[in-house]
Amino acid sequence: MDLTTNVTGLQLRNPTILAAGILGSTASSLKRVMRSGAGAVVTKSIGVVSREGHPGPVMIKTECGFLNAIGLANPSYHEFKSELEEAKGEVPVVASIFGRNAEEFEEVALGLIEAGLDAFELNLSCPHAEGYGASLGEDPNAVENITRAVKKAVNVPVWVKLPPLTNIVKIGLAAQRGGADAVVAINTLPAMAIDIESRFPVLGNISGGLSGAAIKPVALKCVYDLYAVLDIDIIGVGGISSWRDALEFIMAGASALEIGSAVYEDRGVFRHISDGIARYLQERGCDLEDIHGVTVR
Amino acid sequence: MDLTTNVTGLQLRNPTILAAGILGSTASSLKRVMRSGAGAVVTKSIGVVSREGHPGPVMIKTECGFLNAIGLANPSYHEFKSELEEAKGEVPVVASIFGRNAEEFEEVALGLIEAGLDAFELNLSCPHAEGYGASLGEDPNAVENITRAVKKAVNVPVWVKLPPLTNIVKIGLAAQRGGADAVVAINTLPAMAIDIESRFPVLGNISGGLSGAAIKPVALKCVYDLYAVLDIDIIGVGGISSWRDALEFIMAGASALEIGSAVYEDRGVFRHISDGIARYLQERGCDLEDIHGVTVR
Amino acid sequence: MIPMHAEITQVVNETPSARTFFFDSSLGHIPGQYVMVWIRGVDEIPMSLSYPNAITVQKMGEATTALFKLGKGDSFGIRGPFGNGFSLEGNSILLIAGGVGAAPLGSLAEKAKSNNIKVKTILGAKSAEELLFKKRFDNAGDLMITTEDGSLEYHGLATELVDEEDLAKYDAIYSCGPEKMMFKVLNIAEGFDISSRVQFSLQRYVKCGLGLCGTCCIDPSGLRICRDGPVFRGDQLIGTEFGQYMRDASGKRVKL
Amino acid sequence: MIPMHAEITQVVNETPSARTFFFDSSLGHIPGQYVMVWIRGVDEIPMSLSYPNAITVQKMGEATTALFKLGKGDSFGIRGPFGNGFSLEGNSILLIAGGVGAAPLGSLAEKAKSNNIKVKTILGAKSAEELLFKKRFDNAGDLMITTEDGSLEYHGLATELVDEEDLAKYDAIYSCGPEKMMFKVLNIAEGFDISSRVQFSLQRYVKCGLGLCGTCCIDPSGLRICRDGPVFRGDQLIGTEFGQYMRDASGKRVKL
Ligand SMILES: Cc1cc2nc3c(=O)[nH]c(=O)nc-3n(C[C@H](O)[C@H](O)[C@H](O)COP(=O)(O)OP(=O)(O)OC[C@H]3O[C@@H](n4cnc5c(N)ncnc54)[C@H](O)[C@@H]3O)c2cc1C
Ligand SMILES: Cc1cc2nc3c(=O)[nH]c(=O)nc-3n(C[C@H](O)[C@H](O)[C@H](O)COP(=O)(O)OP(=O)(O)OC[C@H]3O[C@@H](n4cnc5c(N)ncnc54)[C@H](O)[C@@H]3O)c2cc1C
Ligand SMILES: Cc1cc2nc3c(=O)[nH]c(=O)nc-3n(C[C@H](O)[C@H](O)[C@H](O)COP(=O)(O)O)c2cc1C
Ligand SMILES: Cc1cc2nc3c(=O)[nH]c(=O)nc-3n(C[C@H](O)[C@H](O)[C@H](O)COP(=O)(O)O)c2cc1C
Ligand code: FES
Ligand code: FES
Repeated sequence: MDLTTNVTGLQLRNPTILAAGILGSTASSLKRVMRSGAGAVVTKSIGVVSREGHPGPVMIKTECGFLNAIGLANPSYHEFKSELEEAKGEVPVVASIFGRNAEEFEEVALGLIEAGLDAFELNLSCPHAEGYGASLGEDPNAVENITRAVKKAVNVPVWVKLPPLTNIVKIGLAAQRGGADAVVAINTLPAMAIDIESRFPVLGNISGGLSGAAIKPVALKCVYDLYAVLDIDIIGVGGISSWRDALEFIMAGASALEIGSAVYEDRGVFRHISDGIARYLQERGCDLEDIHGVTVR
Repeated sequence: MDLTTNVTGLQLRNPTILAAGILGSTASSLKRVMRSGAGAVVTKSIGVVSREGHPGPVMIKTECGFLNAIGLANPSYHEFKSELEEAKGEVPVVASIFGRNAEEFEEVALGLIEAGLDAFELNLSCPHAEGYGASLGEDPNAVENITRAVKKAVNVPVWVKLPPLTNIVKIGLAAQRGGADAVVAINTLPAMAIDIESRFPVLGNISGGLSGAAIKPVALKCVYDLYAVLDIDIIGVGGISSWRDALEFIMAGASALEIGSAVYEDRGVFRHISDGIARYLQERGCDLEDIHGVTVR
Repeated sequence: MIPMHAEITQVVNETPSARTFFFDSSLGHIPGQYVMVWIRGVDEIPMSLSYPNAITVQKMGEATTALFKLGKGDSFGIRGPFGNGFSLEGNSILLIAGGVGAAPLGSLAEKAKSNNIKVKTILGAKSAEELLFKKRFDNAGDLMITTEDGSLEYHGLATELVDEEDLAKYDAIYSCGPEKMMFKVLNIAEGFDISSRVQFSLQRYVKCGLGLCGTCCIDPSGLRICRDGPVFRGDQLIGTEFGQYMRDASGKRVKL
Repeated sequence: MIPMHAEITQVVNETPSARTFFFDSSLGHIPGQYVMVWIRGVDEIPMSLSYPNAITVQKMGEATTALFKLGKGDSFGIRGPFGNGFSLEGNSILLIAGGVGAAPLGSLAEKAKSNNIKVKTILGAKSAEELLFKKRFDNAGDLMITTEDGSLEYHGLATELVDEEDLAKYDAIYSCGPEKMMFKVLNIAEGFDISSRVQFSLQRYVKCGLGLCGTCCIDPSGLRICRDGPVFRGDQLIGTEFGQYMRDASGKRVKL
């Protein structure tokens, strides 16, 4: 069964992609994920200067998912460039980048571009870093301008990662106007937990982002709503852990899928999901195109 | 252990409240919930005219919660008035009401007030009924005006139920400006599921609202953020199913708790939660006031 | 739980107005339990399991009409089984079935027989051709038939035959059918002071099937048809809305 | 899993720089597994379990300093145990511990003894008073001590004693301590061609402990200290970053 997937001009051997911030800090880790079957990998989000991230706990497992507030820890694009060069491998590598404004985004993109990456993903959606991520992603003008600036500066596809806002379609349209080749939906939901013994918030940063099974129905609706309105590719992410989940996202309009938290239960999740999709298609004698967005159109 | 709770002037024997739309359509059902230990009950949301609600499936159980799109089915305030009269019982009864605009809200409130209820809860947050609920709750001006109109019309406390928006604090402030005695956070998150066999959205209404364990960390953060800014009472709701959950919400600033989906696993959840809170307080020799908002202040 | 995909393997025309839809998986269930049947794009409705792998449906309105358009190879969604089901008790039992109310009682009769319980059935319908599961009841024990038009056996209502029975001699009695019929059965049973020995399967608007939405609660107990029921003992129904009124989809009371 | 509440029941000053914090619950664990210790309001850091109900901590920076301020009755949060732990093998084993690296090896020695495995330990530290768990190792079998200042027994580095051992005669070797020491041990073991028989417990920045954030991955295998480790066999470490560099909290490489 052929699962070759074209997303924004990139050829993926299958539609599963490692999500940003999961095992994406080093070349060797990215390559290990490639070997485990991913169709593409996204790096940890990289910025202008190095950041140590928030104090711990930075991540906990909850009943139905995970809470994290890593805090955009990264070694800066200066340091990361060599990792990116080493990361080149069997499948496309997408660099996730963040900044405070269009200039910073442009600086990081230009700083990394020579490393030979395949696409950029703009993190306009991280919910737990003041002045970055979702703080910008909430504002359609900021999204449009940042997207346009990066698009102008580089000659590879640009994906824009969206926060799960009530007005996500508005933000998606802004990204499209800015020239985005794809939107990625969604990042984590703002959330928290409290330790009733000590009465402290559990995350070092007080609050963070909810990922995993808990957010799947929310992410799916975002993809569905975006597909009904946008003309560009949509990459689904949020709580995908099985081939059934993946098929739901494809039927809602996702061209490809990013997978993060599910790596916790199963490092082989990329292969298991693509095998499952292949089996489903084979049994029904159809291909990816036949089911893509079928629930919407 | 005394769990008596004052919320907007109402004396509750304990801080657990039946959430709107759960077993709240008839007097006999509300009374059965009172017998099972709730400190107060909220009715199904009632409107100007009778509505049959959305086609089925109207509700399904998901991995980590429930999806519903009941569609504000209700017999209209004309019919419901007699139920409310009959519902008077051991604990306060709060009437949840909805409308298309301030006039409709006022009409329903005035239509029900003679039945002798204890407070109104304005549903400005249902995510799956065009023109109602969250469609209004997204707009701070609409929230302020509707709240003010109902406040003016009636002489009982008015609670405003908020949608889980990124800008929930802004909406909470609008309710406070309008004269709300409390805000209730949160209603369900917009969400959906797709049946990969038939490729249909599973809910008759295509999408609906996510409730239950999945949304607890999101609801908790909303309560925490609201408590840091508002002066009025906050009632927490979303995924509360154990006394530990309840304590997290109280520490985040909730004066009382509404419980919905957890009734599925345990009809005795109200008693189990208040017993658990009492045990916790007793063991530590403190009372509700000592822990209220302790994580925030 | 997302609805299970059920493919129709066979459609049997039981009577001019009722069809049995067999599907491709068998559900472990207690007779009297029901499933929520999702006719995609139309609606989801409650249906008793008439076999582990079948429902028997009377054409009523939009959803059942859409269901009647489906044939072998078509499919619907299924959630369940839900509800409590009948509790099988004693050595000698009486079944009282009216119309499509026979649906959950057919498999109860068979289960009783295989447990060596003596089964007698009073089966009523408008006319001979409307009698549902005649053969299943016949195979399971004694069968008495009533038709409103007199086209077969006793000419009249099922309750007229019940009136002639010494109900006290049965260890348990099971009834499903039009509520007017069941209400009459309850009154007769009260005369024998055995209302707690009669189990009734009720039909009310069921929407969520999960016991949460509150649509199906009965007055004044607040018991939920969808989860605490659909089967109730007669003593749970005395002095309730049973036989008096029910509610429509909006929650409005409708006189029976 | 929300961190478990652990109340400190006893604090033991093991050495001038290391303290053992006993807490009020015992965790089933394999020696070599670690927990994430949450010093509320400060940070969360990885610590080996030195007993089922204790961690043994060397004062390093912010978090360990804050931990050292806690006493009996105070509390911290604990997630875990995490990681693989040591795999106990054979009939005769050698332990090589440097400084606070003795923390996970103390309970391994005791487990080995109770399994009738012959245990020999080479325990090194800066000075006599910095020797950790001398008594535990002594009770478990043979103990050889080295101090850098010569204040007790052999004057020099632990690896100098290792150099004099016939490593081939041990079924398995376990090492924990400064990476420079462990790297030397690996080189010696390679000389005997038994690197796969040596298990090393590595220390790298561990943030999530869940195997997701990617902070702790080693080059070039991409193996995660926090989940695939912290214990690795020598043959897994040959030709890797081990002994060469590690990464700081931002992911930047730092030469060892
Ligand atoms: C526990 C239970 C078991 C049942 N078992 C069977 C069975 O085995 N065979 C069978 O033919 N019928 C059974 N019914 C009745 C069946 O559910 C209705 O006939 C069906 O829902 C009608 O749907 P419709 O769209 O075709 O009709 P509509 O035009 O929607 O309505 C016709 C009438 O059916 C009833 N009805 C409609 N929707 C519902 C609903 N969601 N829940 C309950 N009643 C409804 C109402 O009284 C309505 O007036 C059962 C009902 C319940 C509650
Ligand atoms: C699996 C494992 C088991 C360990 N077991 C023990 C033990 O039993 N006893 C013991 O005393 N120490 C142990 N450590 C080391 C201990 O985690 C660090 O000493 C501690 O985190 C220092 O924190 P700090 O805030 O006091 O120091 P900081 O001032 O933050 O840092 C001092 C140095 O400690 C290291 N460090 C800091 N934070 C971390 C972190 N989150 N993860 C790993 N290293 C860090 C870095 O090398 C840093 O340069 C273990 C580490 C790991 C990975
Ligand atoms: C530990 C962790 C770190 C993350 N870091 C980033 C990041 O650096 N940049 C980003 O855009 N998203 C980041 N995310 C969000 C994920 O890429 C993804 O959008 C989210 O987790 C939902 O997908 P999932 O449920 O499959 O994990 C992170 C998520 C987790 C759990
Ligand atoms: C079946 C169902 C019906 C609901 N109906 C209403 C309603 O009529 N009005 C309203 O304000 N909220 C309604 N809600 C939302 C709940 O009151 C509550 O805010 C939400 O379910 C989150 O709480 P929970 O996780 O405890 O269920 C409904 C929720 C469910 C599950
Ligand atoms: S149908 Fe929803 S409670 Fe019974
Ligand atoms: S510390 Fe997060 S992956 Fe190891």
